Amino acid sequence: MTTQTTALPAIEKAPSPWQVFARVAATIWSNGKARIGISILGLFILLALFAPLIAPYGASENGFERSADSSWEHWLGTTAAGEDVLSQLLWGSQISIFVGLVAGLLSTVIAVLIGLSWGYVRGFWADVINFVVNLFLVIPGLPLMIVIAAYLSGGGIGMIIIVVVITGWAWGARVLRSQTQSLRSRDFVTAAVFSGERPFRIVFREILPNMTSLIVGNFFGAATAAILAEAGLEYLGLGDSSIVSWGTMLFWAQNSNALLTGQWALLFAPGLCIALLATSLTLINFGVDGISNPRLREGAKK
Amino acid sequence: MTSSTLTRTPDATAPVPETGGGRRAAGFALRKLGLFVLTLWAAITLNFLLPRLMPGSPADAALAKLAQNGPVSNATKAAIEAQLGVPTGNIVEQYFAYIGQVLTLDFGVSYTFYPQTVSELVSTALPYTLVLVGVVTVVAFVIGTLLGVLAAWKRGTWLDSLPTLAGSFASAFPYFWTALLLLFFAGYVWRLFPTSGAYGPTATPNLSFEFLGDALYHAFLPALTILITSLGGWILGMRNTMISTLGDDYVTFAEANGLKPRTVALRYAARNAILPNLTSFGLALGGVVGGSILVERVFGYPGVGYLLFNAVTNQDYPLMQALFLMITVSVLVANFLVDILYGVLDPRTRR
Amino acid sequence: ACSIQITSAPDPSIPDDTMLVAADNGSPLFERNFNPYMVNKRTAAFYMYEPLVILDNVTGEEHPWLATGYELPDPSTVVYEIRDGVTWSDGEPFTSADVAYSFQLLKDVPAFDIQGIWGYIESVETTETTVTVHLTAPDVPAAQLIGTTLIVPEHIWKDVDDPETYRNPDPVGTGPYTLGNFAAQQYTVDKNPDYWQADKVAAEHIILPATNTQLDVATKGYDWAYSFISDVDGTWVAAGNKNTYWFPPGGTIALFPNLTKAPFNDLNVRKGLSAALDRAAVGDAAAEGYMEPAGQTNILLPFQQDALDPSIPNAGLLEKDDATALEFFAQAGYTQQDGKLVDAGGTQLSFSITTANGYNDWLKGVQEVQKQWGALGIDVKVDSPQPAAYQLALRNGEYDFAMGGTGGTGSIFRDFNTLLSSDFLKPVGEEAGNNFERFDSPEAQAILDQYKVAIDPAEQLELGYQLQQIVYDQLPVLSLYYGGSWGLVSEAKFTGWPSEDDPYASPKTYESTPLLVLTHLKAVDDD
Amino acid sequence: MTNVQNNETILEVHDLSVDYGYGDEATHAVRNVELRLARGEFVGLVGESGSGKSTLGFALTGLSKPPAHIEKGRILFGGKDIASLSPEQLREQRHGGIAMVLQSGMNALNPVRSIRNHFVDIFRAHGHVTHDRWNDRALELVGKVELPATVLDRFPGELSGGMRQRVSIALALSLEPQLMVFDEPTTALDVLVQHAVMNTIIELQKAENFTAILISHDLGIVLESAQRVMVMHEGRIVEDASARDILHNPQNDYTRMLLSHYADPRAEVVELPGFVDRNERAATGAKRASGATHPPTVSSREQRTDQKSMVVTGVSKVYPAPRRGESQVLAVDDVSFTLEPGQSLALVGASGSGKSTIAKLITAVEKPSSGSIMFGDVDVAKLRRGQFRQLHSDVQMVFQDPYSALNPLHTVEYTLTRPVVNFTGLRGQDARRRVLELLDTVGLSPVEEFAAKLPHQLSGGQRQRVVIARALASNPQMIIADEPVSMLDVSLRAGVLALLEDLREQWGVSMLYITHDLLSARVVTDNIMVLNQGRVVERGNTADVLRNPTDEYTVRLLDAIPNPRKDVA
Ligand SMILES: Nc1ncnc2c1ncn2[C@@H]1O[C@H](COP(=O)(O)OP(=O)(O)OP(=O)(O)O)[C@@H](O)[C@H]1O
Ligand SMILES: Nc1ncnc2c1ncn2[C@@H]1O[C@H](COP(=O)(O)OP(=O)(O)OP(=O)(O)O)[C@@H](O)[C@H]1O
Ligand SMILES: [Mg+2]
Ligand SMILES: [Mg+2]
Ligand code: NI
Repeated sequence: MTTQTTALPAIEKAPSPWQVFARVAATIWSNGKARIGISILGLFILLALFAPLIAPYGASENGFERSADSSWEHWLGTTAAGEDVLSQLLWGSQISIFVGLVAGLLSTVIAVLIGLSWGYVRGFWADVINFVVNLFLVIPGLPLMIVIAAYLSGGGIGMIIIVVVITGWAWGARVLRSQTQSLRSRDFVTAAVFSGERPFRIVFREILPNMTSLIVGNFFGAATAAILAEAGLEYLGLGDSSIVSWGTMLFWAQNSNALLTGQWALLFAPGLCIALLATSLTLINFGVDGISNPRLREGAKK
Repeated sequence: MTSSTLTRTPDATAPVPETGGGRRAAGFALRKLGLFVLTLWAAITLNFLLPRLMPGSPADAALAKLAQNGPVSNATKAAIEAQLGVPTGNIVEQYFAYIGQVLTLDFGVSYTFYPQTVSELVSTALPYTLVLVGVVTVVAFVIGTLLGVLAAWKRGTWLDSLPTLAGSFASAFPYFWTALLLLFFAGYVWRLFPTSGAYGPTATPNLSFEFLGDALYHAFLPALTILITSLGGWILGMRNTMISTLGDDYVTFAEANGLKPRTVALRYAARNAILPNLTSFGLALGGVVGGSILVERVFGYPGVGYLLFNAVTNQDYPLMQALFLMITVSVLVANFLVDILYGVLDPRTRR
Repeated sequence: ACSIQITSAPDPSIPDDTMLVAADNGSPLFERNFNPYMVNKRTAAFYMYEPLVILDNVTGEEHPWLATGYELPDPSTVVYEIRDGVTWSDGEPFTSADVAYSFQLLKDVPAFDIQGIWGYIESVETTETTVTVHLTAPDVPAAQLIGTTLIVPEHIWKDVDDPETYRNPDPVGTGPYTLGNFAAQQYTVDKNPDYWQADKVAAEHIILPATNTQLDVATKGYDWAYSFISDVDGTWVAAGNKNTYWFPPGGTIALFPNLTKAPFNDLNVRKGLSAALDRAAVGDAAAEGYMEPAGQTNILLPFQQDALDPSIPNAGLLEKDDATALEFFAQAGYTQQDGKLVDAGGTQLSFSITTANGYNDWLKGVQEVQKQWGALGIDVKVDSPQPAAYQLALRNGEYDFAMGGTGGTGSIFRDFNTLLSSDFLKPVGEEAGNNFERFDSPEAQAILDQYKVAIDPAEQLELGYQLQQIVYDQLPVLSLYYGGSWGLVSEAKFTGWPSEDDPYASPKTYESTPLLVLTHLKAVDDD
Repeated sequence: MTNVQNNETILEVHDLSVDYGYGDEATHAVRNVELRLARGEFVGLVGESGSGKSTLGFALTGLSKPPAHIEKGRILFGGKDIASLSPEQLREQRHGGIAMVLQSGMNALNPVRSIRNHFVDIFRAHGHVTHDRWNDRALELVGKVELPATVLDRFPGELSGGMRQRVSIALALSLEPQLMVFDEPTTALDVLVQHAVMNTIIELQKAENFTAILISHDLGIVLESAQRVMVMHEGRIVEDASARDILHNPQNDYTRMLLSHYADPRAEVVELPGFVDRNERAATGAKRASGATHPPTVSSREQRTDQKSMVVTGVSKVYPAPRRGESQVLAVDDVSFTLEPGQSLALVGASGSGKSTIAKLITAVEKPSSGSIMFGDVDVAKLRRGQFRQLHSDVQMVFQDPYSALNPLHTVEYTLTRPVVNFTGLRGQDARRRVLELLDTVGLSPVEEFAAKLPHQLSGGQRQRVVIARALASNPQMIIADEPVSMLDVSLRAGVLALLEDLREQWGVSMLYITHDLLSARVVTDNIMVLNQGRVVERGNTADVLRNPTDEYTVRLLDAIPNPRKDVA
């Protein structure tokens, strides 16, 4: 009984980010749809990582026959500028995935920071945040994107990421706020106040971890939106058409009339890849829904 | 005991006569209104600043176009500036002039489409967008919601997985990509549908059946694109909320009382699940006025989205300002209307 | 290419005497504006209103039009002889008073004076058959410029209250066509039966749709379009309908160095950079191999062959030669180290090339340049702001290198004047009207001043040689390749289109040169 | 007792087992249940939380939803196996068949449909009431559950919990059932309302003569109304006997244990397992028997000399109107009291009487609208957010709901370490030692093992102990316990109460004990305050007040306490 003074095992801390991650990953993986999604995403990430090894040619290596049909040298044919479509597709995956993940991550981080403080603070500051978020919600998204893109032109993918993040964080912040508000009324939050915790710690150690699934969901949603937004911006010619991404491939496909010249792969392949990547994220989100909504997770015990 | 989420509802909440509640309510409304006005003002100001943050002036944009055909002289620039009525005066003067315009709803003359006025341009474009995007948004919401109800009610069967998966896959394609393919095949290869415009090339807009039929025919492909790409969101949203209402006790109780499955599905589960979806619907409706830039671009559809694209790429401040204002206000108003609708549909918020 | 090849399927309801032209783009609707002085006018206004003189920018030839010709009794006076027997489409006769009125209108409404002719004109006098323009200063080339002004009927325009916003919905002109049906998505123009050279006009009607995507152009039986189309043989020509094309050079695409900045102000650096360029490859990348590399002379070949200085080797065309390039760089103090071109302090030569977003051929060209210079160890970045911002950067001189077009006006003087004249010089940060590279050479200015007052063609030719020498030796810009004039035509209904064999005019569908084409075509069934 | 037993069997259950899930992960919620019900019987089904009562109820009514499924066994209703019915047949036979009033009857109504429509939906589904009689029938039904006609046009959200519970009973009744299952029809209701609803059910059963199953974890309530009682434990029916036999001659240990926790707080002497009556104790000087498994240790606690008392004077709290158009709520109305060091004070009253609000006021969670609250020389009402720590090191709270009071993601150790670090300044191994000591104090051993657990690995009683341990971590002088046992089973209650009592006795911690359960107030407090609509209506020595209540409200509260021994005895 009572206290031992010797040989105390190491102090166990709150679940480390890794443990949380592992838990989230396991829950997501347990969902069939999410498993498919993760597999597709994983495949894309592998392709992107090993693009330098897999891609038969450089991304903008040209000088091949223009608008050629598929052949042994060029499985998916060549572009009007004489570049290898397959190589562009592989290299392009780097940008699309990078934009999706980074923009998704950034807008999630902003949404979390703002959403949580918004949900936790009261009075004047809550009004201020409310005002700012509302502003970003009512301001038209794509036009705002276009204007910012025009303003920041020439910034390459960094610019696209900024644009997507600026126009994309507000929705997440709103969702996270309402969740924060409902969590902050839970007893354990009040209990943390009684434990002498400071507001910062309450928000980030007590409330935040309980929203993991929501945040993860928000991340995948934002990443999907970012991938589609990148493609849209590039297609409108407002991105940086000197880089090779799936979006710019579509832009050039349209520009060089791939439909007329019969360069099907040039138009189909990037579109399909975008859709597959976006779908994979949506599928993963199904798994995330499972954690956030216990009712969807039938059979599990409390 | 039951579960950790069980909330205790005090039993003694019989309404007590009002004491000073009226004044508080008035104060509340005033605060709300104040915030609304403040948001509106900020949005209006932002709409003013954003275009001006873009480097280059409207004249530069016009010149750049001309310069592609050969050198342009200084005189040309001066003439163009004079023609376009490029803003004069410092930014503060411009701002006050602009506020004046907002208050009188007179946005002056467009730069890009000089000498057409902004109201002229908007009033020709708006009906098409409102009809096309508006109708499709509503239709997509209705169909998507119904499919979502079906999917949730039959969850675990193919009626669940098919619409859910197909919907989310279809909405994962970039808008313009779907549009391009539809246009190419249905328009150019099979020649089933017209490839551009809102009505036949020689028609003049009127309200005859012939013209309306023609207009519908032209709207079909763009409408289909928007439908295909937006359906998935509604299906998923509705399905997920409804699955959670299906677990609610009043649904179980309705079943225990032997209500017809249809009644339970629609009047109990779906009826409650639709409420949260309304919020997204409000935002979507508000976005209608902004049109669908990508789709209108691909189909050469003369709506607000196309106009907006032109305005932005040509740095047409007056047009941009008017369109942004319209979009902002319509989002605000749509949300307001949805709030009211919420009150009608949900007695809990009604008083 | 392969698979689904959509062929051209002309609308059977369009008769043989009617031409379908992609000349006017609505955005996406047409506005009924035929005021010829407005930027936003309908393109067909050019088919209705005519100038005194048509200057063809491709051939550089002048065609007397509403004037039967002009003379310069002295370098500051131009006398246009007005054509007789021309009537307005409402039947009223066309007179020299109309010409004077039109000039006066541009003075009264400066916004209409897009060419800035009142920068040269002192006063205008008329007789029954002539219009005499007194210039503010001796300026021979100005005669040409002034002559391209479109002329409107005084009897109609004098009653217009506010010409500045007048949209001229029912145009009355002297041109070969009058307005037919107008709808927001398409309008037609009909042949003017009383046109002064009506016998030469073959097409009875012209249809101008508001939307002319490349898919439309290739598949809907267009007779004439002006547009760069990728893989033209695989698309436009393959679509059938007796489609052919002609892509004559319409200007020179060049790299503008910012001459106010080091090291671009060092001729050796420019020479080094120039020698490192494989111009043919850049042209191929930009225009899919349809355009030739441009010589370092600011002269369009082959049409301006006569103006070319024969003493310039290889017609001004410079070959890529890395060894020479490195020699020049060495003289400028740059050497190659570890694959990098560095200055004495070891810093890599590094700059950016500015081009406009959306000008895709330019972008492809710039990327090729980037590759070529990069191979030499130069760090080249590509900056592509929106067109408006690009234009501003160019005018303000806020760039290192910029992609741009030069020449191609059809006038040798103007081609060089806009490129080299010190008149345009402005400090960096202020907008220069031309000479964006800010080339400051008293020598060049002296030649230009002399050119301005030279009436004798032989003297003009000689001065032109000297200007070419300057461009060739001092590299104010680095020419790359010719910018194309992208004429797509169908011989199904009409023949006699300008072509390589019969290069009588630019294949453009806008401005006044189409008048040359429209009065040159023959209907197929007539033959 | 008027028994209309005609012995006609209406429901027969053979060897019924219900599982949640399949295979290894399955929860066997109901195991091998055999039972027979005759027409007109009123049967009680008791058992602790999670013993499978609701699961059985759902199975009987054919409402089991995945993942629940009938593993084996048969349910014969009127001789027919309900498993053999198609969904549509099952639906049709709900009229005149088995009706069920759900455990969470408060949430069993569709929030967006008026009460009238709820009735109409049922009439329309079964067609047993003709269209022209819909209104009359609905009126008749709400009348039967003692509701006014006006409720028909209201929406569920506009009714109180008790009214909603009655509406769902009326709805079930409208099916004209032969058997009605009431699943905890009164949990989550106020004691007074609970009492009234139970009376209605009993009256109805007598009048309509349907067979009734009353599910409850409260043996007292069941014994008050049922003739026959089945006791469920871990999915099995462990005892099935008449009410009288259960009370006087319980066979099963578990049943006996349940019974032992009932006593009448008005009695002269109240003794519960683990508790000797306070007055007796005072008289004899005997220590109460310890409820905790280990005697508490006081190693790291110095006896405090600077004990402060809480002085509350004339405090009122007005909440803004919960919804627009409604009036504001006067939650606490001019309340004064003093809590001396080492004293324990009970705060009792029906739901919504303002008990929790007082707790919030004296812990500075809420600010009073008027009045003063002094803790020692600290003016609690004037504290700002940043100064809370100072107060919370002396005044701690034991939360009502042990499930929501613990962050599900933090281990017990983390939860306890935080206040230790924040208030005592101990770090590292010292802090850990303190945490283990706290766990030991609340009787959670082996301490190391419990320290590493996450809340979901703990039982309700264990969680409640962790919550208490957390409250102790700062060495507080005063503990506010807001209904600390209302969420716990009788079997767990005693332990927790005993623990609280220990703390006060051994450490001189003063305690404000908030409850609506008068019995527990009787055993753990010296003094009592009865609240009604924010006002103190009666106060004094706990035993005195409960034995001789003077206020009419206190009397009603006492009357509402189910007393199994009352009429059976
Ligand atoms: N949906 C479910 N999935 C898995 N297990 C469940 C589910 N619902 C209940 N259980 C488990 O089945 C067992 C019996 O639960 P049941 O709800 O029947 O208990 P109960 O006796 O009604 O308890 P209470 O008094 O709390 O209402 C419990 O162990 C519970 O955890
Ligand atoms: N934050 C709040 N805003 C408005 N009204 C409130 C608020 N908190 C409590 N009330 C109201 O104040 C009254 C007293 O509530 P309180 O929670 O103190 O009751 P209680 O005695 O603790 O009840 P219970 O036994 O149900 O816990 C109730 O009418 C309640 O509705
Ligand atoms: Mg239960
Ligand atoms: Mg309470
Ligand atoms: Ni004809």
